[in-house]
Amino acid sequence: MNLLAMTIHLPVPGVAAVVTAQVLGVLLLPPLLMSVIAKTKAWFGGRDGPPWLQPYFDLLKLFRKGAVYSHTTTWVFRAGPIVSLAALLTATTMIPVLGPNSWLGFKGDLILVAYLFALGRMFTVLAAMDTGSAFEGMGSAREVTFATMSEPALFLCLAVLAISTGNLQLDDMLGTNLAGAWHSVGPAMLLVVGALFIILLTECSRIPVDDPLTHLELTMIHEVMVLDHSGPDFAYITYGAALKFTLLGSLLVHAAMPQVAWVGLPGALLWLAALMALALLVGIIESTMARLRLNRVSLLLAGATVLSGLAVLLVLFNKLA
Amino acid sequence: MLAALTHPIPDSLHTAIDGALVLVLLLNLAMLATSRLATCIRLFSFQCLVISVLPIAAATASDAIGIHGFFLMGGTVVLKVFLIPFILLRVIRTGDIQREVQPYLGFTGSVVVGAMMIGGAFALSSRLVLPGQAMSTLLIPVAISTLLIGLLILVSRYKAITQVVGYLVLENGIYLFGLSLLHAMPLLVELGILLDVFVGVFVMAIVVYHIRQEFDHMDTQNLAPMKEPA
Amino acid sequence: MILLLTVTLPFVLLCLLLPTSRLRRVSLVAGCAAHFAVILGSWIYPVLAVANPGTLLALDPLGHLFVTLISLLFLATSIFFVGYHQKVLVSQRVFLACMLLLLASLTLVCAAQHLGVLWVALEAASLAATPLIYFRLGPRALEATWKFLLMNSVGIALGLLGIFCLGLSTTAPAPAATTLSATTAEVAETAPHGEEGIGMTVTALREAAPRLDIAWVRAAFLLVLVGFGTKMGLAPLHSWKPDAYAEAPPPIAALFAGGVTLGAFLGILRVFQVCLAVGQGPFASLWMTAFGLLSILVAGIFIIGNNDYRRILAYTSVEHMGILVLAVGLAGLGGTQSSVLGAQSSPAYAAMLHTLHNTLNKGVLFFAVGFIWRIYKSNRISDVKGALHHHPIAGVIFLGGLCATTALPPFGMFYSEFAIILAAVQTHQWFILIGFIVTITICFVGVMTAMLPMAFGAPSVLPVTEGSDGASSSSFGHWREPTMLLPAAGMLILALALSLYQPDYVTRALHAAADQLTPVPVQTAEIPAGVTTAPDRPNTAPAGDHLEEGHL
Amino acid sequence: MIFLTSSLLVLLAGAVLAVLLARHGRAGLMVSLVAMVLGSAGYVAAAVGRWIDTAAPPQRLIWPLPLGAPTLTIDYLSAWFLLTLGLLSAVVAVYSWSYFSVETRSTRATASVGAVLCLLVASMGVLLCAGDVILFLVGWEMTSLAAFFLVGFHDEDPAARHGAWTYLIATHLSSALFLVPMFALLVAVGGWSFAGIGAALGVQDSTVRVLIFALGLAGFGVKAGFMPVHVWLPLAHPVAPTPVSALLSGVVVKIGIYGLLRLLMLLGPLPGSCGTAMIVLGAVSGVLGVLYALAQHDIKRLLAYHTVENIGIIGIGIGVGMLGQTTGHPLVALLGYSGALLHVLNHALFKGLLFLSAGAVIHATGTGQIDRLGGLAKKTPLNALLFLLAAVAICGLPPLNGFISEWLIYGGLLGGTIRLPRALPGVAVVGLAGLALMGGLALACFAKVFSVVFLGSPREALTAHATPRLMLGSMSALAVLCLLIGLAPSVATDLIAPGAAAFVVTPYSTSAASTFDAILAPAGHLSALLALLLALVIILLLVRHLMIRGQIVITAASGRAGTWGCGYPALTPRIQYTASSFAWSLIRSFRRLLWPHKHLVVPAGAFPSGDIRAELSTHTNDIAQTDIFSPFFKGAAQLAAMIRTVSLSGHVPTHADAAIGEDRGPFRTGWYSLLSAVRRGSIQVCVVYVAATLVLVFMVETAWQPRSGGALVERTAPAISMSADPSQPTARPTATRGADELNHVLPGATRP
Repeated sequence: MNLLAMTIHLPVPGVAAVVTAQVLGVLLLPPLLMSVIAKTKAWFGGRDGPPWLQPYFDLLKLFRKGAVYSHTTTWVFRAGPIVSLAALLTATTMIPVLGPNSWLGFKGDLILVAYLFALGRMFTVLAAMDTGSAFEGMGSAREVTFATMSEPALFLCLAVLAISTGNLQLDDMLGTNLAGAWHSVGPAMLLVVGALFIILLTECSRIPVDDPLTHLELTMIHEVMVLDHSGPDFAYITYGAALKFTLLGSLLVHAAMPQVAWVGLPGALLWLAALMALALLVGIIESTMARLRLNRVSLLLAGATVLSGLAVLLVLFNKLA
Repeated sequence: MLAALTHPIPDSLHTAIDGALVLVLLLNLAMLATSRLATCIRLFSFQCLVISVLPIAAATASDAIGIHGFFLMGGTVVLKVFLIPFILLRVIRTGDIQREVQPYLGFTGSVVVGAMMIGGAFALSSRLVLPGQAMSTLLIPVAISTLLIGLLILVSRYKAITQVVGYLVLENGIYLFGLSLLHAMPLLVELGILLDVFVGVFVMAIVVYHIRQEFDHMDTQNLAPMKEPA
Repeated sequence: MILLLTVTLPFVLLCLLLPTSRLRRVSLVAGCAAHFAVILGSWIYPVLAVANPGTLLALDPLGHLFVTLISLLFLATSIFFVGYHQKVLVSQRVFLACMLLLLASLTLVCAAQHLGVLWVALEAASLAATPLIYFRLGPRALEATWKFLLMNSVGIALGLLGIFCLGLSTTAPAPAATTLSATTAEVAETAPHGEEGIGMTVTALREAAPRLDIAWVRAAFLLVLVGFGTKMGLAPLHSWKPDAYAEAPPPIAALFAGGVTLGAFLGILRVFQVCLAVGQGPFASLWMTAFGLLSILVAGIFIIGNNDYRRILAYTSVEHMGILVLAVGLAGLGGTQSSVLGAQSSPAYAAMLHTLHNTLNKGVLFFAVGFIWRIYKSNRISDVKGALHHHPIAGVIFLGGLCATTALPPFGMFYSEFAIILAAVQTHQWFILIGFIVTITICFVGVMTAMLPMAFGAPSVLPVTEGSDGASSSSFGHWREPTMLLPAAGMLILALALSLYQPDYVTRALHAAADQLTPVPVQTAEIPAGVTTAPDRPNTAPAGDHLEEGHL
Repeated sequence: MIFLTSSLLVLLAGAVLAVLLARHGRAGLMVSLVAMVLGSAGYVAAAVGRWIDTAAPPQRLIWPLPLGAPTLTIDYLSAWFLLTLGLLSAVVAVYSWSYFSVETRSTRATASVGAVLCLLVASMGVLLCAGDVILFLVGWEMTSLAAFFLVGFHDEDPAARHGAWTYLIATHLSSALFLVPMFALLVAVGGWSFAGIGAALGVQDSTVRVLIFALGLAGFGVKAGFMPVHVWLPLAHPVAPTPVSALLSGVVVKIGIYGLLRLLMLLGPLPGSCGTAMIVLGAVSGVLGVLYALAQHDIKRLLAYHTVENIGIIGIGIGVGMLGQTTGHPLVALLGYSGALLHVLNHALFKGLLFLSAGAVIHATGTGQIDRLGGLAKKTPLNALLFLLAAVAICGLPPLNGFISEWLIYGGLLGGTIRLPRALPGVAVVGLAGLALMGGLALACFAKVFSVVFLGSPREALTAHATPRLMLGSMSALAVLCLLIGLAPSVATDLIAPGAAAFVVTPYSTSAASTFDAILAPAGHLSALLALLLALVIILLLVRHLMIRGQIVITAASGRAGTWGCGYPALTPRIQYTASSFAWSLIRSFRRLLWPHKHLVVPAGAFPSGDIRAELSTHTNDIAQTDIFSPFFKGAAQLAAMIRTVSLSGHVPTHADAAIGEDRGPFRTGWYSLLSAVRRGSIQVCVVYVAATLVLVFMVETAWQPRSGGALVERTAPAISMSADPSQPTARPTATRGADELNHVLPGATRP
């Protein structure tokens, strides 16, 4: 059976404890990163901000509540958050998080990851459209528009990583394998990291693409799509957004820091720190920049595509030479 | 028979044949010039008479007077000189139309063009090399010009009956041409050809008659309403 | 042989003499049936077809094939005509008798070995066909008749001139050696001199090929091509066709498209055979392909946007005549059997296959149009909508005929046209290839665009007709007559069957006819082997080619 | 083989019986559809038999067609397409029963449609299993013809007639202008049978092979619907009866792909430029196809454009395969070809399902206009689920089958970027970016369709009939297949491997098989992860269920407290976001590709009068149609009319023109009278044609021999030949000359 042949990169001697620690660590971390962003923004705003564990409290509160469903909705509305989160959780197994290797990676998993994100997006959009609200429709339309534009950029970035490492497995394309590429075509790698960062901001609906904290539904993208969700559903959504940030952030961190081996506890701690730093960076950007006008967002995303395309060119040219 | 034709032709006969051929040419021009249908038909009849004498001349040139020539002459005389003109004249009489009015090409113009055609025919046949020896060097040019003038009549006249005459003149040209290979065509076929011409004219006359009935005269200008749509 | 030629004549008399129109129609069918029976018999008992090759009349494979097709078409048409039963304004006696006379004269055309006889028969066919066009009476019919008569007469006169030229070519004296190229000189040396004149039969001319004067043969071919081409309806000599087809009743038009034109085609083929024998195949082929391509192109141009479906049918006939001469032309250009493909793709075979299916398809299509015309009483396409709903069977036959005539598979013309294209590829005639493909595509688009709306769509309002039975004022009373359906459906089924399953004897008959149109070596038997090394000598035919024994 | 032949016989018998039973109620339809199901089952059996009995030889039929006896053969490629055909047509047959038995048309019409369906399936079977050129072409054209009649089934509708006409003309133009000459070239090179052609082509020089490929791409591309020549698809698909649309999009279009693959198999490795062209063509078709789809308002038309997109994806796969083949990288080639092949089946399944589901929507509501629909998920929940599954599949999202084939193609592209030499990785990157863009756009498009049609509340008061059980049952079968392939991709890849491998290594051997199994092995990992995905969905569902503990409030249907309207209390269904608005932001972004039109009616003045209603609508024309094909056909018709009427301006000279007047001199008068005579086709002019032709022929004949001074004088003048060299003696044996040149242009063309 093929399952047996799978390359499961578990630490050999035992150990369920380590595995459990890894899984729990990854699963528990995301809300904290949101907290880091919130705290940063509060600091820039001269406020104290919510407590560090506020995101966890929110999730717990939501889980304890019941749910309200509009009579216009169908099962699609209820399936939306579940499928989105399930897709993200599945993607978690293929992205190197705590450690140099992913848990269930295989050759060609990068495409599955990208498409799992898309699956989640599809169901979020459908759930939003199920309410029949014009606002949520507007948000959905923007979501798919910007996702469409960021998709080529993502794939071009992945192509750069694949070409530079000669690998089609996500964890093998990152980390130390990239060291040579950073050495020979550093500029291309910089471009990739830049593009990945823009993609991260887009996918996670952060400023300058989207403002998660705005109160004007007409200008929202992600937040307006989930207006009608409540209770555990909304908890799934909130948690999913944070998890997505963690996953893309981890990807970015692994791509940007090829010298680090990410092994053992030091590796884990370094990873934690890097993600915190990334969250800090996002928080700083959110505090210092305003949201772009919607039609400028396409320009930003086109820019990301161009950046990654340029990176591809550089890498290919390097290979030819 | 081939040997017979290659036999040198006596001078006097030669002159006679040439004279007959020139007469044919002149008759052609006359047909082009006349506006009266009856005259035209009579001219044609006379032309046929002249032409039908030629095989006899050709036959006498050879050692023996071939039965071939006699039959051909007889057939031509009966059909072309008498029967066909008779039919056509009858159609004219019942048709109550005497003249070709306003042809595409005027009568003078027709004669001029006809003369040019004769010139062309001579020029063309000067370049032709006739295998074997024809009864006269004039035969081929006269045949071609008769043919061309027949076509000219066919094309430039409105009256159906004139077109029939034109066609017959064309046929005469071919007949003259055919005289150059009297031997190759068995008699049966020659007569068949003549008969076909006759029946053809007969049918044409019937159709012409119908044209008269339909339009009260035989002007083909009334035919041909707009055909192909834009 | 004699039986074949004369079998229809008693029925001609019957048609003229019998008192009631019903009996006369029966005798028409009987005449055609008798003729067809004799034809069938001649395939089974070859003695009925065989005659001495040297004689004036003999059915060689080519003529045999053609006369069979013509006879079949006449039989179907005669049956169809019984049902068609329109108020005949022209004297019906003459009309029916002319049909039989036409059959008889076309039989003579096919059987004629002597070119003079051929000409006489063709002229007779023209004359017998003339009253058939003048069926509907009225000025337009008259014009069509007059045009047909005059153009055909002129054409046929030119044909006669051409035959005379061919005759002249036989009287060539022994020419001086200096004016000759090596080929003719050598041929002349080997040919016996001083013989009696060569007969005008095809066989005799082919046998005497080395002694023929090539220039006159070429002139003869051109004259015959233009002359008989007029009768066949090649562009730009086709102008009588649209008028005649639009005025003659559709079944009669079928006779023209599938029968009379074949006679003229055969006339051209006879002279083409002589051209092949004297090594002038490429020359003749050039002109034939040129006329063929031009015909298809002109047909296409005149089909596009035409609103008269019977005129469109006339142009499809022009198109198919063009395809026929094009195919034969390719045969002369050297498209002989290829070593890879075998004989079944040679252009001559394609031409014969196309002839076969042209006749069948024309029957189908014109009969179907006969139905449509009876229902709608209009030649205009814009008046005809939804034939498929008015009359499903006729509609299906019409669509079948349409597909067949535009060479869609599984109909046989597809195969023949593919073989033509293949031949063009094999002989590297790229211009012909492109020209052929483009022009038939234009025709296809034109025909389909114009004619498909006739079959489909919401049915248009029918004109109220005075039904013979008084009560039914719609046209639906007539078409139920099985005598109309039988030949139409029969021809369609036959065409389809022969396309899907071509029995061996049909293949053999087509091949035998095609072999007569394939370039053969010129007198290889008579020329010493040593002399044939001249580079420009007509070469020996590929292996497996039937020589003179291919015919007769 | 026995399955195949008996299937064909059953289908033909079904067609004939249907026609015979046309007057007996629905018996004709029933018989033909039963025959179709049986025939399809036979196809599947024949295809499966290919994998079981791997040594089945080609079978020559003793069945003389006019150009010789044809050969039937099933190789892995045929078998794969046969499987696709059998699966979809069986489902469509069952669906057709519910669809056509509620048709208002006569039983005669429905019986005939059944018969033509049988013929369509039969001719496609013939085409797929043809072992030689003739049978292939016959199957090809008969497929077109049968499909034409089916598209025109609703012939009372002018749009249907136009669609059918466009289809017929497009498909015939493609085959006449490109395929027939291409096959003629092939036959001239290697004889009738594909086996012989394949052997002979191997030694041909690459120019010839590229030429053949170009012709084949043009010809097959029209049928497949690659971008500039796709115009028939959006015209024919929407107007056809739904089962026919499903078949058209699912399999008829695919035979273009089959033809292309068959040709590639014969041609062997081609220069890199061909693969490049293929990828670029695929990317352009895909992106433009999905963009046009996004701009559509009619659901079936939208699906038709998605067919163009998916053909583009297949094209990219084939292109990758070709590049891998050219450069000798089996991994790249195998991934590309197997992705393309799997996408053929996948697309047949999910696009068939989409069309059938859309048909059920139209059946239920009577309209296919997306913006008039809404909220159907409540009325036809199962249909909504099926549509959603198919939509997820067509967007290439896991865990459905569309993802698997796209995954393979992505793998090929990424592998290509890594492994291909020279500039070819750049080509792969283009394909990669195109495919990614397509994925995003397809998601947008199907989010739009599904949500506007099925979600929210109804936009108009349309009565929604229940969907017949048979329809739902047949569609469910397709959905199950989609899920099956999605969750157990290795089953499909195992079947494909021999077919795809045939491009890389022929003959396919067991040793090669193990190599390729290794390459395709990750497909097994997908199963595990997709299973994990499903498990997670279930776990999350359970968690939510446990946490909520029944505390669910569903807002009242009174509308007072429905969807949160951001403070606006009077939400109505008309306020919902429409499909047009949903797509507009994307369309606007790509407006320089799509050139959308916007119609805006604005009420004027401070107090607009009541008779002007504000209105905003958008539509997008197909550029290929409006700017290429329509003008071309119009221009051609105009040119023909100009030639016919002998006039440049269309001015028809009248009799009045043909008389000397105040403003006309003799020359113009003469010219007019000549024109008038020509146009009237007067008898004199007709005779002039004959005479002029004769003169012209002789003049040309004389003029073409300048050295000999006239044809009639020079007795032995060389005959005119088509050869460019006038000095070439014509008496030269043409047969051998042809062969010589054949050898020159197509070396190896004539062999002993």
